Amino acid sequence: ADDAPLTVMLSEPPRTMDPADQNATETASVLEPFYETLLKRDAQGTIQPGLATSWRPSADRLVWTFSIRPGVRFHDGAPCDAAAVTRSLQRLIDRKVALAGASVYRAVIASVRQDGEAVVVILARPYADFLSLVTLVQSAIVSPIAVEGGELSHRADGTGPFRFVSWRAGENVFATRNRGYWGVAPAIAAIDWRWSPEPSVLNMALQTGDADVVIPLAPVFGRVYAPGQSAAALATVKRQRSAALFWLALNTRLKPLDDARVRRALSLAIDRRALVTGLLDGFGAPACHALTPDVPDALPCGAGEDRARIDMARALLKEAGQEKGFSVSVVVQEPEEPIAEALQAMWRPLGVVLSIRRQEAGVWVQSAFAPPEEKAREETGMALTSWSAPYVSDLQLRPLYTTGNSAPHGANLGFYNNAEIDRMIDAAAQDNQPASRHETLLAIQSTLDRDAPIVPLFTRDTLYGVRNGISGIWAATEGSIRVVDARRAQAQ
Amino acid sequence: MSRLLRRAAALPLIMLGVSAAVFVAIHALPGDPARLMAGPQAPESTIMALRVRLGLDQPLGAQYLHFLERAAHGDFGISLRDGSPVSTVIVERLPYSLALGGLAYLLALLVGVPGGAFAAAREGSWGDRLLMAATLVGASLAGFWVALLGMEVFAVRLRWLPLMGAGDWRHYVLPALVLSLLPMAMILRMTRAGAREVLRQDYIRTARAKGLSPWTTITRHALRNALAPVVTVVALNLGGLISGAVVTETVFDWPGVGRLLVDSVRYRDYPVIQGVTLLSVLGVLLANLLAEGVIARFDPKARGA
Amino acid sequence: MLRRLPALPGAKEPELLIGAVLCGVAVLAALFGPMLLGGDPAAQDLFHVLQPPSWSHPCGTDAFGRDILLRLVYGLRLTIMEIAVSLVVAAGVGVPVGLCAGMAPAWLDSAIMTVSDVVFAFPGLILALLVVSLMGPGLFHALLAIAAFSIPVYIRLARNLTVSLRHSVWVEALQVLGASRARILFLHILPNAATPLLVQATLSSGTVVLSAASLSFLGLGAQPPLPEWGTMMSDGRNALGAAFWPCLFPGLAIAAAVIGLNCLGDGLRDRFDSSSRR
Amino acid sequence: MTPLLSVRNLHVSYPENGVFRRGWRSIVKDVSLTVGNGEIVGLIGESGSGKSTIARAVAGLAPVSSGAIELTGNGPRARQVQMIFQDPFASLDPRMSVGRQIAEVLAIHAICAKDERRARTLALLARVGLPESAYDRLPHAFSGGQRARIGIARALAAEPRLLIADEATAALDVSVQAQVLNLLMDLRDDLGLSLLFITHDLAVVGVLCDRAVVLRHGEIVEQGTVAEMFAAPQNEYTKTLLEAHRG
Amino acid sequence: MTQPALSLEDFSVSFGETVALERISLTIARGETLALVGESGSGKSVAALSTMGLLRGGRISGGRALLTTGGRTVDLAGLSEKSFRALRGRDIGMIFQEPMSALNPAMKIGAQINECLVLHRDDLNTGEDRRREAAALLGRTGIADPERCLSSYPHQLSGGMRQRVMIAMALSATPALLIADEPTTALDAGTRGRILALIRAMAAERGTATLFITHDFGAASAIADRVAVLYAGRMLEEGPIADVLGAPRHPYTKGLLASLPNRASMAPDAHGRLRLRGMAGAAPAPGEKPDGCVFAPRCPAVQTACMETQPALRGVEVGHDVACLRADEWAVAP
Ligand SMILES: Nc1ncnc2c1ncn2[C@@H]1O[C@H](COP(=O)(O)OP(=O)(O)OP(=O)(O)O)[C@@H](O)[C@H]1O
Ligand SMILES: Nc1ncnc2c1ncn2[C@@H]1O[C@H](COP(=O)(O)OP(=O)(O)OP(=O)(O)O)[C@@H](O)[C@H]1O
Ligand SMILES: [Mg+2]
Ligand SMILES: [Mg+2]
Repeated sequence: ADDAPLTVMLSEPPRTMDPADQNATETASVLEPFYETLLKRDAQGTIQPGLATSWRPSADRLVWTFSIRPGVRFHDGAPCDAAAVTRSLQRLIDRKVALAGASVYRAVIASVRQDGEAVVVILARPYADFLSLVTLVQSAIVSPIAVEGGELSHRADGTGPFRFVSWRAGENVFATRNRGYWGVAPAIAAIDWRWSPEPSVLNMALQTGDADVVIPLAPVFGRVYAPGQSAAALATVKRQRSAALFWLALNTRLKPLDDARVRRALSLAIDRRALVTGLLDGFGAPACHALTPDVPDALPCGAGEDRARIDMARALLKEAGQEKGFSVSVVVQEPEEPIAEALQAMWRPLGVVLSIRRQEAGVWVQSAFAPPEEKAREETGMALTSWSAPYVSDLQLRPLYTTGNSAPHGANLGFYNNAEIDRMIDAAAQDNQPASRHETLLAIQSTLDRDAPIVPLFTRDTLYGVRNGISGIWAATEGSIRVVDARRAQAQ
Repeated sequence: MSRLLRRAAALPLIMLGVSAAVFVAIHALPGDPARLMAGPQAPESTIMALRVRLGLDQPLGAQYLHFLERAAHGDFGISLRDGSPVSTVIVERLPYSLALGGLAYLLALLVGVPGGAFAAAREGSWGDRLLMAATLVGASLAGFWVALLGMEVFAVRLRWLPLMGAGDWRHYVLPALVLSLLPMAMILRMTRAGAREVLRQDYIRTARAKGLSPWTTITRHALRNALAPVVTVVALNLGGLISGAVVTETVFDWPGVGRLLVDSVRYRDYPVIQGVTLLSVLGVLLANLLAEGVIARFDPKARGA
Repeated sequence: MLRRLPALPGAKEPELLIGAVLCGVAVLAALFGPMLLGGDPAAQDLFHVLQPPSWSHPCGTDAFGRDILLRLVYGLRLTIMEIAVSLVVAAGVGVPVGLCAGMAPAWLDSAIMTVSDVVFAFPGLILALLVVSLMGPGLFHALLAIAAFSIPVYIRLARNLTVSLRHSVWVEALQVLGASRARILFLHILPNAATPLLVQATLSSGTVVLSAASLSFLGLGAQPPLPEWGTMMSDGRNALGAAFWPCLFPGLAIAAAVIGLNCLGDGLRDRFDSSSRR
Repeated sequence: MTPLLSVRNLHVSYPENGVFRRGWRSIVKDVSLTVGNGEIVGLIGESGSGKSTIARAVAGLAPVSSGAIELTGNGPRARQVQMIFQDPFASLDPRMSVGRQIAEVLAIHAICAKDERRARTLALLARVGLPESAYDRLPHAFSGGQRARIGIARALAAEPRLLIADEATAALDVSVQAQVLNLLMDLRDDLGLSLLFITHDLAVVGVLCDRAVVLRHGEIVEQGTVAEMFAAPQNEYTKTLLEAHRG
Repeated sequence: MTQPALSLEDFSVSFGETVALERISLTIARGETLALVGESGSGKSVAALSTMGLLRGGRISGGRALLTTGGRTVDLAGLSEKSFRALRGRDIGMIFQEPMSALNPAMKIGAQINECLVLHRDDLNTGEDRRREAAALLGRTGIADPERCLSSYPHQLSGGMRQRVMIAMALSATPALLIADEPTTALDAGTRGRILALIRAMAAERGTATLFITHDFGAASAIADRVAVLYAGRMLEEGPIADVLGAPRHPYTKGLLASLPNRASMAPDAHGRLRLRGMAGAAPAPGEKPDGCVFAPRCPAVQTACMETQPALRGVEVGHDVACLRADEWAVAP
């Protein structure tokens, strides 16, 4: 019956209950049902009204006015009116509060004020993807009472269709249906979030029914649930094209990677299709350029671009005087290590010896975000990682390529420094004209292809398993799971 | 006894020293909690602001003094991750770890000591050989391997036991078994080795001359003198229960301190790491003190001296 | 009179036979295996990953399409080195320190033991991370971390054994004879305390390989593509449920190595003991 | 001439564990005795009277509560005083061959060159009537009397000036005992070895000792030359001892 | 004659290839005490231990050892460990030679004695009874403060006290056969007399047969009815104690008696110093025994024949056997 809680198993526990103070996909999944944003995206990716019923920009697109849905209440009973929304957004951009997930908002939004039943957001500069920003869970509207009490970090309190019941550290997060929800009441009575870092345990949990939904399911298990297999009777595996881009940042200050030809050669030698086939069991797509396919302005992979082009790579290396090859090291976290290992083998024919430093997350941030001198000392040539910033091209470009974001200040881990690129990224972010913006973005991508400060590898689909008989589950492009619309097939 | 009391009295002082060492050591761990929280996209300004918020911008000495000051009032800080007090976080998990670990060690002792005694009594027999082979296998299998296999067989295939999580007694079976495997092998072998040694002593001959059964001879005469190394090793690991069952707890999704530690390390949640480490140190020190008392009971000569 | 036929070698001590055979095979394989088998243990074939065992790949292929058997054979040397290094370091430091603590005056004994307890009480994970930060990553440092973590066990074991032996009449006799503490400790107490120490050492040889594996995720263990058994096994577990072989075969190899080593150790000790006792 | 060993006002107590408190039990009370150069002193007395305790105190093994133990010679105590333990088996390292245990003493005190050690050990073994084959065997494989002889050989290896023999011949049959007693007398006559000889066998005292000290309940009740004491014991207890001996 | 309590017939024991006891035959009747004397290392303890089934590293390689108890006769030579266990302590009691190592160092004396009482004394039901009995037993062996002794650990006792603890344990039951391996070596003359009286009383009152291993001829003549002389694993002489000690027929026995420490019997050596007479040489190491008589190499009256044939044990008088070719000569010329 639908009284039984829906058990959802993730690969890691939530880090906090405060939506603005985190950046993790798993945490976003858990928080999603508790909170609502001004706007939201549906399963097709279309922007829909959320807590805001309508919105309207000023002519210069710097001032945005949102009309707030009337009659909505937080789980604690407080009204979610324009005042509450304003306070929630003001908190988001408050430098003193220093929320971990708020940096982009602080950069874009200058101020927020209440205007009767509406909320007015004033931008510091034009930002084409602003509406996308207010669909992200970081911008969810939180209860002023919970903020006041300082307990938001371990007690969720929003307006969402589910209300927070408990978070037993190490065990589960429990959520029940919010009876006072303004929208369509969810079909399931409760959600039980659990987690396990072991991919094979997730798979087993799906088979035993300990979990109704598991996400992410490792690609190898796709075949376990293939039609005809016995496990197919128990559960179904679904895939969602995802914006999770995996890339390799090259240290542009370290010899011989300071030569763009060398960097390009490395990129050319990579067989991206083999990566997708071998490592992802086909659940992904080769990424050949800076932007991911979910962005309308992305350059697609051209014919043959997803295969290794060793001869071209050799030629380039020769040109750069590196035909004998060289040694270089990459820092990588445990989950992404296999990618590095595959690259290691792909570059061997070039004489490039890749030494892999597999690191635990904490150590990795230390070495990946190290300043140039330190990287030179440690001879850190590359850093391998991924993230997803769906729809927002600016978030896919600015942190990675702009000079101002050079490590340790930001995620430009290879210290790429190109004034032209900086300018073009700014221009694209502020440009509200789709056509000219498209041009700029294409120019950016081809410049980046030439300079190759970063080697894009692939995007990985989100794979998740759902027990048969449960419907309404979907995954968002950024990889989080949406379970509020879930329902169980009625028992026979 | 008085020697032990004296050592117990020195414990607070030792813990003070240890806390300083732990403090320094933990803050020397590579990694930055602020960066980990903010995620890779975050710019430096966010990181700096977070550091200030978390109190990580102060000099280490000041942080330590602050820690001591609060610790004096029983406040061991606030988790960087979710803002709950460290003591609450640990107290929530501790019973789970103690229950699982205690059960595992109980099991290990209940099987290991009699098993070792049996093997020693029947030295060279097939029973002995079988047990010895079993211990070797037990000691050379990775915990996660056995755990995953056990889950696959008993939970997925046979459906006899729950897959994971904590709950009723059935939830304890698999994790406790897995956790007890290595100590069981260790205890069994140590007991056997010790008993074998003792069985050669003349006083065993006396015991047999009295007409005692082999079993009584072993349990009453040999074991006492053979168990000292077992007690030593068990005590050492007992303290480690608090943080030692990381793999088992992770695989079985057991809400114990071991996983808390792993998670805290992953996010560089310094106050929690610190709390767990101090607790673990205290546990080991206490367990060893206890063990020394027990060994002294076994060895009257060492006591009299 | 008819003499009994000479017993088959090893019939009385099957441990010794098994141990010698396993260890012998291992050493031979480590020496000549790579030469005989040829092939490249790092050669990948991403289009044929996780192939089940077959004639061309007797142990199947791993997540990169590499031949598991080949990697196991190449990894043998690493394994041998791992066990040797960590045992030598852990026992080599721990046992002497423990012996000395057992004979030392009470205050020094307490001091040594407290320090050692504290080190041991440090969760292994944190200790290992500290090692990375102090010494940088690498297999050798991983081994040092593992060894550092097991030193206190040897210290305590050796110390307690010493304490229980030092009051025996024969140790007193040695004191009267004017034997130095060092002589008493290393020439007399050590051999008499050897059995439990040996049990500890041989049993932990297996855990060494496994700990090396668990440390590899800290970036401390062997770095890819080194075919280190523990790492192979722990990487292989991620596919358990879809493919058993990448985890099973390294696991079996580790178990066999441990069993061989233990049998050899036990057998040798038995033989030594019984021949000298008769 | 100053005596080789002089024990003055020796007190020895052992801790006694009660349930709540720890008391001390006095075992040896105010014992003073001397052993001169080349002198053989018999220490006799009831079992449990503290003979072994005195011996252990002289050898540096028992906790001396008060009093003085002085040796006139110089050099390490081990070179001057050696002891043969009451329980020979317990005093041998169970895992080292008998020959090596004796040779070890030679090594400790650098008594002879390395390559001579084996020969010298064999000579010592022969002197106490043990065959060469004893060298490589463990203590375990010897009879009680043989073990006693090993203990004697080992003590002699250090070439001490004073030998404390705690019932060294009790486990020996009379013929070996005779050999050992002769050996001890030879050593005394040849090398000037002094001997503190603890025994229950008054016949041995009569044959071997120059003087005798009679101990009872930890106190000396009588001491004097053997001839005088045997002829005319002063103390009641000594009288009963001698009577029991004569049967 | 009734069946003797213990009778060894051609009893042999070997350690691997070396023979420690060679075809020993002797009998002990109910209530009788046999003293076993002989060179140290001659196999006395081996004989005792193999009769108890407690030999380590060796095995009974021939002969029989018949024990009669409660009208039943069993051959100890082929007995299973299980049947042996039923006999030990209750039917055969043993006092071990080395009292320090024979007591469990980690157990209080009281507990160690209590074990025997629990096993073999059905008349004592409560712990209190047993404790009282244990104290009484210790008191009878002459220990001054039995209560303190009961709550001590072995290392806190003197050698003589430990030996008496062993004796008390052996005397706690009423065995048909008591084996006492040098039970009085660590005892002063007074205490020794007391112990001998105890053993004698037990033999007289309860008909216990006693195998009394000793070096002490004084003790032997005080307690034993008969004596057997062992040398290098062979029996050389056996007979009533008065006969053997009064008129020894074997040169070895004679030599032993002459070795007794006694100022009067001392003789000057080569340097003119007074020495005990004793016997020159040493017993042959096991495995290096000569072909003929084992004592021949040390025998002052050796003849060529002695080196060739091994003399058998033969009766020279009623109940007095000697294994010497020239036994008859010694009867006339001592
Ligand atoms: N476990 C053994 N292995 C080999 N030889 C042994 C063993 N035990 C005893 N022996 C040998 O057997 C012989 C007889 O030993 P046993 O202990 O019976 O002598 P004993 O007559 O009791 O001497 P003592 O009067 O000195 O106690 C000795 O030569 C001894 O070396
Ligand atoms: N470690 C100890 N702790 C307590 N009491 C002890 C200890 N050692 C000896 N004693 C006690 O000291 C007393 C004297 O013992 P000691 O061994 O000196 O006697 P002894 O004269 O050698 O007797 P024996 O002739 O029986 O060997 C005994 O009553 C014994 O119980
Ligand atoms: Mg004594
Ligand atoms: Mg004997």
